Amino acid sequence: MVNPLQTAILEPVAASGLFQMAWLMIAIPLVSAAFLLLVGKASNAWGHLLATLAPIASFGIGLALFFQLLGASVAERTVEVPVYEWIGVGPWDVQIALLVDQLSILFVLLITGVGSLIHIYSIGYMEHDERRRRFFAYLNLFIAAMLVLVLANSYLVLFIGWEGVGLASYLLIGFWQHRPAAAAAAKKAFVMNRVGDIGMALAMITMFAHFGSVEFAEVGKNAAQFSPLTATLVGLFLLLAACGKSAQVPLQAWLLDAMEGPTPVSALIHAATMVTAGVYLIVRSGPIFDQTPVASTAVVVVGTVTLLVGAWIGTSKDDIKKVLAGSTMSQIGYMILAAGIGPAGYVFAIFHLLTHGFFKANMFLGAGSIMHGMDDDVNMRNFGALGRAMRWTFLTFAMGYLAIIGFPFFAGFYSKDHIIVAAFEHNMIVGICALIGAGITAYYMTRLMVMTFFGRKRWEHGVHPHESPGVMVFPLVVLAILSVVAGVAMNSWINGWLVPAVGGEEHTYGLLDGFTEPIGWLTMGVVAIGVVIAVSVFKSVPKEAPRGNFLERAARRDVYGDDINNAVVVNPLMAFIGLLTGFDRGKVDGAVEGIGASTSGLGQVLRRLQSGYVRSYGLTMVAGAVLVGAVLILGQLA
Amino acid sequence: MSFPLLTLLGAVPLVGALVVMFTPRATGRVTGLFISLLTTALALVVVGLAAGGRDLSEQFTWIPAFGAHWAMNADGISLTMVLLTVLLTPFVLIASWNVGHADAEDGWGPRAFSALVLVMESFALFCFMATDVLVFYIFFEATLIPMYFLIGGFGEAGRRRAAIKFLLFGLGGGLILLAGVVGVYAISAGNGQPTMLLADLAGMPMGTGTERVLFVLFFIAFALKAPMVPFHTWLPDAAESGTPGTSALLVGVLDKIGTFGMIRFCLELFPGASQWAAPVVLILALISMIYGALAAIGETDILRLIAFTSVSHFGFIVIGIFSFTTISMTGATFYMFNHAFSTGVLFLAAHFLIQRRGSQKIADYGGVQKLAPVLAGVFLLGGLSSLALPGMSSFVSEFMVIAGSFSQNIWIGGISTLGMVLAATYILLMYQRTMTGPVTEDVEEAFGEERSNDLTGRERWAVAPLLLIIFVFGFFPKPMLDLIEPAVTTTMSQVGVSDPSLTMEGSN
Amino acid sequence: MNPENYLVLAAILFAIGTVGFMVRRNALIAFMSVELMLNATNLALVTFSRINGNIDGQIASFFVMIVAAAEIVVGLAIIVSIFRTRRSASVDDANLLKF
Amino acid sequence: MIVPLVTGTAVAFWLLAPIIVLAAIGMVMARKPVHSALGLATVMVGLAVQYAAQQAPFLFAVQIIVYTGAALMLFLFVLMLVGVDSTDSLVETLRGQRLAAGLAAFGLGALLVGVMGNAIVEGQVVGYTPEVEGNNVQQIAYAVFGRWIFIFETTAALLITAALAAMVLAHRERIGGRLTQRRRALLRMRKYAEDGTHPGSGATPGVYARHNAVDTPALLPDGSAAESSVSTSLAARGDVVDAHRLAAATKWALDEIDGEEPVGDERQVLGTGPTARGEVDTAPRAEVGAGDERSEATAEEDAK
Repeated sequence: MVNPLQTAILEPVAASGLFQMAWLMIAIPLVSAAFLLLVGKASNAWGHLLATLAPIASFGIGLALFFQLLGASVAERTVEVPVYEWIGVGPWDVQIALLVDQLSILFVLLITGVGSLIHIYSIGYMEHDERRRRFFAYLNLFIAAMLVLVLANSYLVLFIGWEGVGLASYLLIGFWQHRPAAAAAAKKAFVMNRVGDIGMALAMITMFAHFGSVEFAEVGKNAAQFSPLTATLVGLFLLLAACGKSAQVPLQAWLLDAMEGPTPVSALIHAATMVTAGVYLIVRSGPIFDQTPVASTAVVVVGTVTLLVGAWIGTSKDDIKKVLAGSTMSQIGYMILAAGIGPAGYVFAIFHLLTHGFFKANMFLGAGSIMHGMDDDVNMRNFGALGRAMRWTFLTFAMGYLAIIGFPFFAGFYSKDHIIVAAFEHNMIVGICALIGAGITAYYMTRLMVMTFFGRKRWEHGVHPHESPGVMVFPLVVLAILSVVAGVAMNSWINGWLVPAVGGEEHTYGLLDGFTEPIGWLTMGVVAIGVVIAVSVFKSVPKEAPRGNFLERAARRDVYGDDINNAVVVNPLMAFIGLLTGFDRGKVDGAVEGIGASTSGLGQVLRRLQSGYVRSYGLTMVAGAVLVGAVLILGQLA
Repeated sequence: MSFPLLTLLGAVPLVGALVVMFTPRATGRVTGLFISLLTTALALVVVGLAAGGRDLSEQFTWIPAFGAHWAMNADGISLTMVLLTVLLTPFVLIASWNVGHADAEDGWGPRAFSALVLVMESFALFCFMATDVLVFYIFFEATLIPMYFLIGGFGEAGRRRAAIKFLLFGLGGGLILLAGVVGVYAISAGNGQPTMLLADLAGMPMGTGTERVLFVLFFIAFALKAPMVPFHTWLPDAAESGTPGTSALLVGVLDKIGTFGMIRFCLELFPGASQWAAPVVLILALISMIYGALAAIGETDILRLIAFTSVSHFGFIVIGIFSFTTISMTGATFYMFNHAFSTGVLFLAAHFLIQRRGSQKIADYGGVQKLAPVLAGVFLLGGLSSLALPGMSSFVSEFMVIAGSFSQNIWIGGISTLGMVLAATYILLMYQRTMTGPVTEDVEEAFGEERSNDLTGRERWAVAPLLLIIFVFGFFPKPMLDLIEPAVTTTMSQVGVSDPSLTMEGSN
Repeated sequence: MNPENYLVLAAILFAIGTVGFMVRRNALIAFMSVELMLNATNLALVTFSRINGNIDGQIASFFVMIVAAAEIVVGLAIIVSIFRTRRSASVDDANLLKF
Repeated sequence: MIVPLVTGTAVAFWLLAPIIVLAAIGMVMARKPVHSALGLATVMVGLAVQYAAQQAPFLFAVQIIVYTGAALMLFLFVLMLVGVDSTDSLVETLRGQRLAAGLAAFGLGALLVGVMGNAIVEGQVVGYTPEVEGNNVQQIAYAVFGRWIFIFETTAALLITAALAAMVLAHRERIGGRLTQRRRALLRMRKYAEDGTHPGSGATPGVYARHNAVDTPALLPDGSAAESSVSTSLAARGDVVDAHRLAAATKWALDEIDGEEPVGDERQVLGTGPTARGEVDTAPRAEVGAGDERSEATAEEDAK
């Protein structure tokens, strides 16, 4: 069912004025990261302050660019900023250039905005960590890489940011490297991202083979010339890349392990920005996905499955960060689902992405401040009644909670609602799954709230939670406000803003749409049911996790994601490698050594000819003479 | 044919080696380093001139009977090789400052090490610049001698055996190459005046049968030198028991003669046969790439692991060469250039690591990152450049090789992307096992607080420039690519292949 | 009288000489067998000289005799000196120069 | 009836060829080296005759005089030195040597016959074209001192070196000084002083014995035979008379004197019983002390 809505392709406008300085946004955090890493110990005292200034500066430039774009007419809103020529070999002419348009500027604001808040938060959170400078350097490196990713004008430059972000997440997940679990999680994250990157590489080289260029503009223009098979292949490759980076079903195992990293990292990378890169990629490759209904349905399927798996995991995890990670996976499932629907869904995907960035970052930082107060304990079974102990954290966390379950007028309500509506229009089953997902989300989020903030005190002895310092609470408050206001602010405006860039048809959405459509009521009903069930079930929370039914046990094992990966890929590969090393040492080397050994063996045998007896030498001589004579004669006769 | 600048460039390290041998023991290393830096400077001048369009080719008749000339020329590809040799050697010398027993009476001290390295550098330079088959062959064999002594003279227990194994493999290759050279002479003699000059031989008409046989001979000799899978077992052994500095040079410079030979001799002398053999070679290279990577993952010895990564990288290079597209061949040449530095950094970092702890086994390490963060950082950067992280030079070349080979043959290009994941696995697995995790007690006393021996100034100066080169050419590969591309296009035209037309003419 | 007979005789004598050298362990007998071989060659030389009507064959045979004489002198001297040191003239006893 | 034209050479050849071959085989197969030497001599003489038959009289002479006469005699000299009596056992020690040697020799012979066979086409004989008038010797002289003078001179040098070599090889440095008569006496007395060996010369054969033939050992005062009195080669050959019989009489008398019961019956002791060599002494019984019985026994025994 090819979507009638046509993806708009705008001719990029040459950069002028402030836009020419757009690359500064990337340069500032990159230079500050390099500076902090190279300068070393000298900058320990003030290093983190410099590091916090970098994203704020980029945020300022981003804001300025945003306002300029707001002022510009629709036609001039896609601005290309050439930087320098990267690879000019043969048919290729790959330029390092930035593309600032409606979509990328929103991302820039999200990244730098939430990034700055998290930097401020980290000042407090990483107070007593002796390698704080290195942490902030890695955060800046991440911001720079993410900006390269969203501001790239071609897939190759996007790929630089793509892998840069992977590297930054590897460094940050494995920040506390002395903990083997963290190191293993970091390696797992990087390798699984790399598996996704194969998809990216394959997509790019196909484009190079077909168009000789990978710029979004070029690919968008010539996407129609793809044969259906190639288009589907490229679509699937891009989906694989998105799954790798956004932790969707086939490659989702790394996200839950990534919680080993410090909480600000989880907030920034594994909630707000990096994991949404997959959605950005699919939205950016709109023209390609238009050509291939097969790939689009694949995206929808992946989105829906992840949506349910994430929610399922969230229901019975006791570690607060793991619950939030599960919920992130589920929310991104929603975005991928929306992106898969086609041009109609792109806007809602981005809208949900932005609101999710705010309230998920808010909740992760909240979790961080709870851990801060509870001596880094993440097990919700040891929380309870924290509402009173940590007033501010509780309030901001509640805002996030209300936003994510889709409480009316909160951010989540608007963005998720549209997605569910679009899902129903796209396909009934998908719609129902989205609905069930919303219900389960409400269930596990309420479970989290109840276990953490309400009920009896189940604190370990000697733990007395206290409110986090101001530098940590301030970002929480800002994010809380955003998760409330963002929905209302962007609901009507975002469609008009994004459609020229990503396609879909103009449509103005009222603030009260949720109440006018039947699906809106349906969603609110399902959410209410979820909340009621959660509140009733978790009135009293036992200290030890009960054995639970089959579903809970599966959820605790991450829906056996790791076990499947190990069984299907990791173990057979390691066994084969063991075999191969044995083969290499034994056979190949054996063959070489064998030649050596056999020559010396031959030498041993021939040695015996020197028997010492004159008579045997005489015999050999005569025999030799006879042979030579015979050969000569035969030679003559032949 | 003005002043023989190229011969001078090759001769300087050779004469330098003699000078080093006669300087007093203490200052031997310093003079050695000075001479290598002098060569670097001279090489940069040569590159500047050649880039500026000056014709530096030289030709003096040497043995009229064979038609052998002492012919040197520096086109894009050979200049890249010259650059990589002269840039890598000084830093390997700095890194292996105290290799060999300092007060050794039997001459295996650091002075002998520097002299041998300079001799090896000189032979390699001659090899890269020779445009005469016989001269190339002579130096192809000559490089074995200093490398044999370098592996055999310095290093761990099994070095004698490894040196002999290396020598036998080298000589085996040399023998096969000699058969090829004789074949070439026979053909050129058949076609009138016998000549060994590459220029004359290039267009030489020869029966497809003979051309194929000669191609196979040349290819096997070069496949032995740049280890491809069936013939690779000498490299891990040599790397395991030779000093890491030697292995860096062995893999960085010497093995490049193999792949360089493929471009310069296999392709240019036998164009028909190269195209005929291309599919088989590509499959062999693919197997070599994946085999090397898998073997690296399964390896327990650091140096052997790095050696196997090079086997995998050589697989990539050969895929690039035999995909016959401008992008893949330029990518392959640039790959040879970057591989020297990325594996060089890895080997030198491993050298510093092993020098402190004393053991080469991965299992003997753990948590080094906590006690020697700079060493761990350098090791990580070396590893990342080896797994071709974008922003580093090896990504540009690896991506060009994959894209180039994909446009020629979808399956080869497709499967070679697997290399990216395998590379990530073996590098990060090694890094995780050695650097991260809790600090084991014997790592504690090797890198302990009281001795706090993170990288010393000298060691940082040995590695920093290499990393700088990796990053600079990662972000600005243009100068190198412009140097390589014209030479590649001439080679392509000689081989008579052209880029596959884009299925859809996208205007870019 | 067909000269070929002489050649056949020479060949037979030569063959017997080689057998003698290879089979007998006594140095003197072996030495005598060598002499026998030389005589066989002399016979062949003379026969060929007569066939080709050229005197050189006989001269060659003459020179062979001279050389044989010199050889016998030296050979016997060696055998005597070996006998004196080892008390045995067997060829097989002197077998130290081996693998 | 046509009498086949039988020339002298044919007769010489067909008569001597088998003898030569048999002699050669005899030389190889003989157990005693002397017999081989004789075999070789026969072969050489036979060949000399063939040379004569082939119009090479000079070579005939040289072969007989120089080669057989001198060179072969050298062999006999060395044989004598090396031990003429040593018989070699023909048992083959090297495994498979005999068979292989036979095969190789047969192959060689066949090869030579085959090669020489097609070297000569139907054996036509070309007469000599003498460069200078005169018989065979003049021509050889002309050639040797004409064309081949250089080689002739080199052989001269060769022969001198060979002679020199033989001397050098066989020469033995004299270690101690020349043994003068005075020193020999002094040494004899010293030996007697040290280990009591008898300074005087040992008894010569037949001393105090009943017979003075070379093969009769001397009798020592206590009646036992002195081994050293008979030549070792005779002893090696086993031709030594048994001293026991000779000493029986003395022993019988001594027992008589000592009053002991003499051993053996009177008849045997006095030489009328069976001789020591086990055959009945048929000689008529004679009075004790008749020397002629003794001589009969020995003559008898010598004949054997």
